Amino acid sequence: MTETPLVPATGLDREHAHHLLRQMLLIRRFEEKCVELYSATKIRGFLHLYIGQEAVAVGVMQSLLPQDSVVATYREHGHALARGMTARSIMAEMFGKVEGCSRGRGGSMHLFDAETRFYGGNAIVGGGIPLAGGIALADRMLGRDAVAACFFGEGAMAEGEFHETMNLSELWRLPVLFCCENNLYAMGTALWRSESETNLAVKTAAYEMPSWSVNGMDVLAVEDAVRRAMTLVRSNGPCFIEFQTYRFRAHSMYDPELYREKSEVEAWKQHDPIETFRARLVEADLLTDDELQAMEQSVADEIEDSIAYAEAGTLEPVEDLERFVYSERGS
Amino acid sequence: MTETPLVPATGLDREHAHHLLRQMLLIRRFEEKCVELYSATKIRGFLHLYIGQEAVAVGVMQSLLPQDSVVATYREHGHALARGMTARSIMAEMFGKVEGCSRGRGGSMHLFDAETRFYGGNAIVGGGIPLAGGIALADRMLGRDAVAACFFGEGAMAEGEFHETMNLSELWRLPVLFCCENNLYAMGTALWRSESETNLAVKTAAYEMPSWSVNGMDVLAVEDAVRRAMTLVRSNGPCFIEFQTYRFRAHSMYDPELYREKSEVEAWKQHDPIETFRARLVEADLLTDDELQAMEQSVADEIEDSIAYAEAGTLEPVEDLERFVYSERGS
Amino acid sequence: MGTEMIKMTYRDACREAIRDAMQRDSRVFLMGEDVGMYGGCFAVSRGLLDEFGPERIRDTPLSEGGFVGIGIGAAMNGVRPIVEIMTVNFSLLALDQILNNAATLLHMSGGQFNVPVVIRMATGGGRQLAAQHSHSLEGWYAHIPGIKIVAPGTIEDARGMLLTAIEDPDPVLVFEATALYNMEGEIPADSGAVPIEGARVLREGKDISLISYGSSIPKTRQAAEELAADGIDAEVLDLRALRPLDTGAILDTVRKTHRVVIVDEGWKSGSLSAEITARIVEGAFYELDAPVARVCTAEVPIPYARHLEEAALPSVERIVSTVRETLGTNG
Amino acid sequence: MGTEMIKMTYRDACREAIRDAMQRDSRVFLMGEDVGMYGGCFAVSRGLLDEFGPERIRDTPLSEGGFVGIGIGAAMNGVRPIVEIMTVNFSLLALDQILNNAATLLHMSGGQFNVPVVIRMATGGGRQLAAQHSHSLEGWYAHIPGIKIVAPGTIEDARGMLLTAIEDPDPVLVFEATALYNMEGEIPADSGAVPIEGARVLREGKDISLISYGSSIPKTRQAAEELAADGIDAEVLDLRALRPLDTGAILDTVRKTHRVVIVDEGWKSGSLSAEITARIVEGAFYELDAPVARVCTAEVPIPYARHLEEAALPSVERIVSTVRETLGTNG
Ligand SMILES: Cc1ncc(C[n+]2csc(CCOP(=O)(O)OP(=O)(O)O)c2C)c(N)n1
Ligand SMILES: Cc1ncc(C[n+]2csc(CCOP(=O)(O)OP(=O)(O)O)c2C)c(N)n1
Ligand SMILES: [Mg+2]
Ligand SMILES: [Mg+2]
Repeated sequence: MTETPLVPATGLDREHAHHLLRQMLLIRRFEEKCVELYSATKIRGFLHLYIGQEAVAVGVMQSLLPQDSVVATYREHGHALARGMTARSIMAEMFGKVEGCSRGRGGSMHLFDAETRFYGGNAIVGGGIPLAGGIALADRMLGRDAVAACFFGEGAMAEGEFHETMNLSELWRLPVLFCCENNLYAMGTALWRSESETNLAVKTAAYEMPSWSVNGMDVLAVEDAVRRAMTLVRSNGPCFIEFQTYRFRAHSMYDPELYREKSEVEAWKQHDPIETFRARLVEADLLTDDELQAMEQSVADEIEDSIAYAEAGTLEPVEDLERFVYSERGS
Repeated sequence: MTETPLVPATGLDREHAHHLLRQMLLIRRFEEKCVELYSATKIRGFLHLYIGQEAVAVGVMQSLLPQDSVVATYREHGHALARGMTARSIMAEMFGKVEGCSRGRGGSMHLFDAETRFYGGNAIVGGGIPLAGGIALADRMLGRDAVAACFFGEGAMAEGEFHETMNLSELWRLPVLFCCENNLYAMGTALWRSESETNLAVKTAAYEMPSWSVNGMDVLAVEDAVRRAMTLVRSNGPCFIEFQTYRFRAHSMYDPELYREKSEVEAWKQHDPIETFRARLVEADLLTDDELQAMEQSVADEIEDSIAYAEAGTLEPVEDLERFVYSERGS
Repeated sequence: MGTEMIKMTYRDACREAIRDAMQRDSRVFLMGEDVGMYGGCFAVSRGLLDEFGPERIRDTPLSEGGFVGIGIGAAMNGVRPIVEIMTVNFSLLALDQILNNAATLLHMSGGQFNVPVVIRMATGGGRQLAAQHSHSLEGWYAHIPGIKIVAPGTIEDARGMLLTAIEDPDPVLVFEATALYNMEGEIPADSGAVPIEGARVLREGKDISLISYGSSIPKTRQAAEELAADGIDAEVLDLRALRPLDTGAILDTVRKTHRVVIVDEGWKSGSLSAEITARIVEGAFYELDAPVARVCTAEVPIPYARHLEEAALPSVERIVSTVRETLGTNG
Repeated sequence: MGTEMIKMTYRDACREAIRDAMQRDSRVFLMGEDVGMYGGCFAVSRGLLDEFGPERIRDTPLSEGGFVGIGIGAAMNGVRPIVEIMTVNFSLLALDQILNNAATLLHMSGGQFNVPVVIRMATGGGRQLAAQHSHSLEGWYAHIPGIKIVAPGTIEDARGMLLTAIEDPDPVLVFEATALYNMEGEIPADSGAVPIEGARVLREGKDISLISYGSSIPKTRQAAEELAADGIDAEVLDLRALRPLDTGAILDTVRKTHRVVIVDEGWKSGSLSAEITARIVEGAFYELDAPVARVCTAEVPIPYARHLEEAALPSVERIVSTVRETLGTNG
């Protein structure tokens, strides 16, 4: 990875710093628990972990307003939590309970929440990208001051739907922030083995779209870049940001990781977004040991609570299987 | 259009010059006849004329060897003729006769010819582009010294399949010459209304593919650019050339041309690829009036012959309708 | 009162419906390739750009997957897009968006996000447009839960069903029959929205039931007239909606006549006619006096040559002779 | 001699078939997402990269339309691609290439260009992968003339059908059942290529015919065993090939037992079961002692929650109870 110097934490608002750290911690611990629950067969299906990439979702969401929308992928626990969906509703979803954010119908890959304008949870690589363009088009046509943040991996950039949407979004100046999380692999396929041009911002710049690359392991760098981009998106039209990041875990629970060296993973772990941020906060006297411990405790409590909630949840009655294939009358 | 000075004809081999001119004339007169035959309801379905763009097909084909392949669109009479398919087989095809190059099953949009390795005639915009990549992949894997020339309009560059193929071709270094005929319109949609970046070579350069723009109204410029590109394609991998050209006629026989000014069309006609080339040849003492007249006559004869052939052709027996849905045994 | 009749074509009816819908509801807009400046590839939207302006009559680049996805996203966020895909053949480029997104989002999100999009496209053969422009896939689309499928076979329905479709909370695919655009007829001047569910008996009869829809309706009606001249009294049932399919109406006519011929322009195997047969077997098996018979399209890519295309598609003669065979069978 | 049995899973059988085919014919190669370094998303191709190298085990970017099109083009030009699409859901991104190109090129070119490509994909539910990874569309694909469809439901067929498919001159789509990859069984060590056309009776019986294929085969067999314990002697017909459909074998079993239950994991409306019903009605109407019954998947996007997914898919219980109902009916 590029050895970008981290943005210094000095001068950061203490409360905000804690907020960022806690959000990242919540995602990390939540997913660590998911792994256990997967082994215990409480969670099933595909489970894709976000561990290592937390700084991206947390950094981006800081600039989003309630009227803004989010479109994410099957690796979206982090985005859902950072957007403000409850751990309860997500955990219950993965337990397949009707109290889950999608009534237990979506599972890990399909988290939805109308209240926070979280439009999924799309498991077709690239499939959510046009949706984000459409959401933004509606906002623009209705004169709303709202943007859509669209998350996807670098692998999605080879899909035709990505390119079609880049062109249309720039042509129509749709208020979308395209957030590419470049974790260097699409399942087992390294970027350089799948793209003739590996500098991703070059691709989107070829649509005349303002495009940047940012260190995705640094929550402050993410936050800062997005803040600036959002000004442009709200006033002008789409932007593209590549967040350079890394997933520390396997692609999914089925992945034997034959395609990368342990040493590469270890090297990236040196840039752990949580650990490095914690260290900076301590150094800048913005975090004490006690505070950290209290934070860990509150995170652990929140997760335990979510598990209890999920366990206590109920199964959707089988008779409801065909509900919502179409809208219910009067709705 | 850009006012590129024309490549001087001086020093050109007389026979070759006549060859180029005759090919362009053949295409032009052939299609002028098609219009009449369409009005006479001898030709039906969609009919897309190439008139105005003749320099592109003729210029490109000069660099193709027998083992090379061609993939074209629904606007492919010019490519088929320039590649060496007979006027007879094309005319019979449009008459729906079994003597046609596709047994009368394809019509104007689906000319095919195994002998000249003409892989159609594809009427899905962008649909032929991956095929060209695949044809080239097979050539490469089998160690053949062959390239594929792939023609498409600028409108096709908005399609996802185009982008997917650019990336794959460059990544795998497939021997394809991508020939974009930028005639400024996709049906009624002007380039600037459909692409956020209108400099087309910029788009393909973003795949690291060597990319140029050439005056597509100048057969010598086309020929020269392609000759050089082909060296690269044969030895190295794909190239992209944008040919800046214009169609003088409507998109198809149904098009009322509401989307462009007559004056724009007239301005482009000043750059008629046939007329300007003829003038240059005369000026360079490479063409006499008698020679031109003889050429016109021989072209007219060839076309008359093709019509007679098509008229005399037969209809495929209805009992054969289901032949070739699958390969015939022993074939 | 209310009985004044006006003359219009099926094409005009489609246009009037769009105009009406757009006048009634400012959230409605039309988007697709060449719907604006060009006036629509089949001239359906001619004139609408002048009336509604480019924000509401949106020309798109050639990007079927992209703009259908954008339409879906926009529909989820408060506007009412009518997306035009020129022909059903090109809709295959958007099938991912239609099936994986439009059809699943409401159910998968546990009822949170409905998709009130209308997708219009031309379908079917009969104009010698060959194998990439002539297929009839609406019956095939009817397999997909989560979307609704309508196929107007009359001028009144071409006008009235779109109006209802655009008010529906769920995705509706409207298949306009290419072969019917020029069909002219009289409809009540005040005819408006009609249900998008439910079949209709177009002709009462007692000897046999002809079940059909879309492009086959005029042929089926004509066949019924010819049979009537011969003393055979055929009932003609126009399905109108292919999903949901009106099983009740199908069974009713079977119970009345006890003999059925289905006329369906889809390729026979796996066409809608198969599903209709299965429902009759499941619901009225003991009412049948003869096997259900099917008049479908030959299982071939539709050829260009007129005589072959005619041989491939359902024809009045084939309907009449199939009816005679079915009546000749003893129950 | 020839009776030595070896143990393998359905997954191993798929792998052995690819290996065999590649060893026999140097023109055969495998391409798709993560078939190489990763070892295949369902581990089918694990180990093959080491054995055959990256030229013949080709990892592709995420570009389903592009690489399927490249496979088609390559097949037209002398090599024998096996293209893997991870699951049938993603194949929708390649449907344009499959239907508009692979299925039409031979016929449309008047018999000149055949397309010997094999496209493999995983299909079906049962693993809680939710609505974008669980659908069963092979019966739907069987509607398309010009392609062949096979759906191995046994280990022997998983191994043997691919070998024949790769030697076929036309496009063959091979649907591997996700739910069966871990199924283990014994097959003759020397078992090899088997026909890709024709159904097979897996269990002889006289009371009722169970017609099925693919993922439903083990369930259907088990249902037959349970019924046998109750004195009901069911015949089990494995269709094996969905296009062409073996009408002869279907009618034969109907003529033998006079009662039919079809088990098909497709959504009921417009599923293959409908076509089978129609063919029975057309060919053996008077042989039926009871209406044909169908056990299909509920018409919903497949949900994540296990109890809902189980309720949606065909089950042994549902097959058994449907058989009982059908036997309870008087002819
Ligand atoms: C259209 C499609 N093709 C293939 C897949 C299977 N698949 C799931 S995730 C994935 C890799 C995606 O990589 P990337 O976009 O970089 O995201 P990441 O998983 O790294 O977050 C693949 C190939 C899919 N879900 N959708
Ligand atoms: C996938 C697809 N979408 C739409 C069409 C209808 N259509 C045929 S030609 C055309 C315009 C193509 O423009 P361009 O690629 O610039 O080629 P040109 O016609 O100018 O030669 C369109 C929209 C089609 N044939 N295929
Ligand atoms: Mg990635
Ligand atoms: Mg053009």
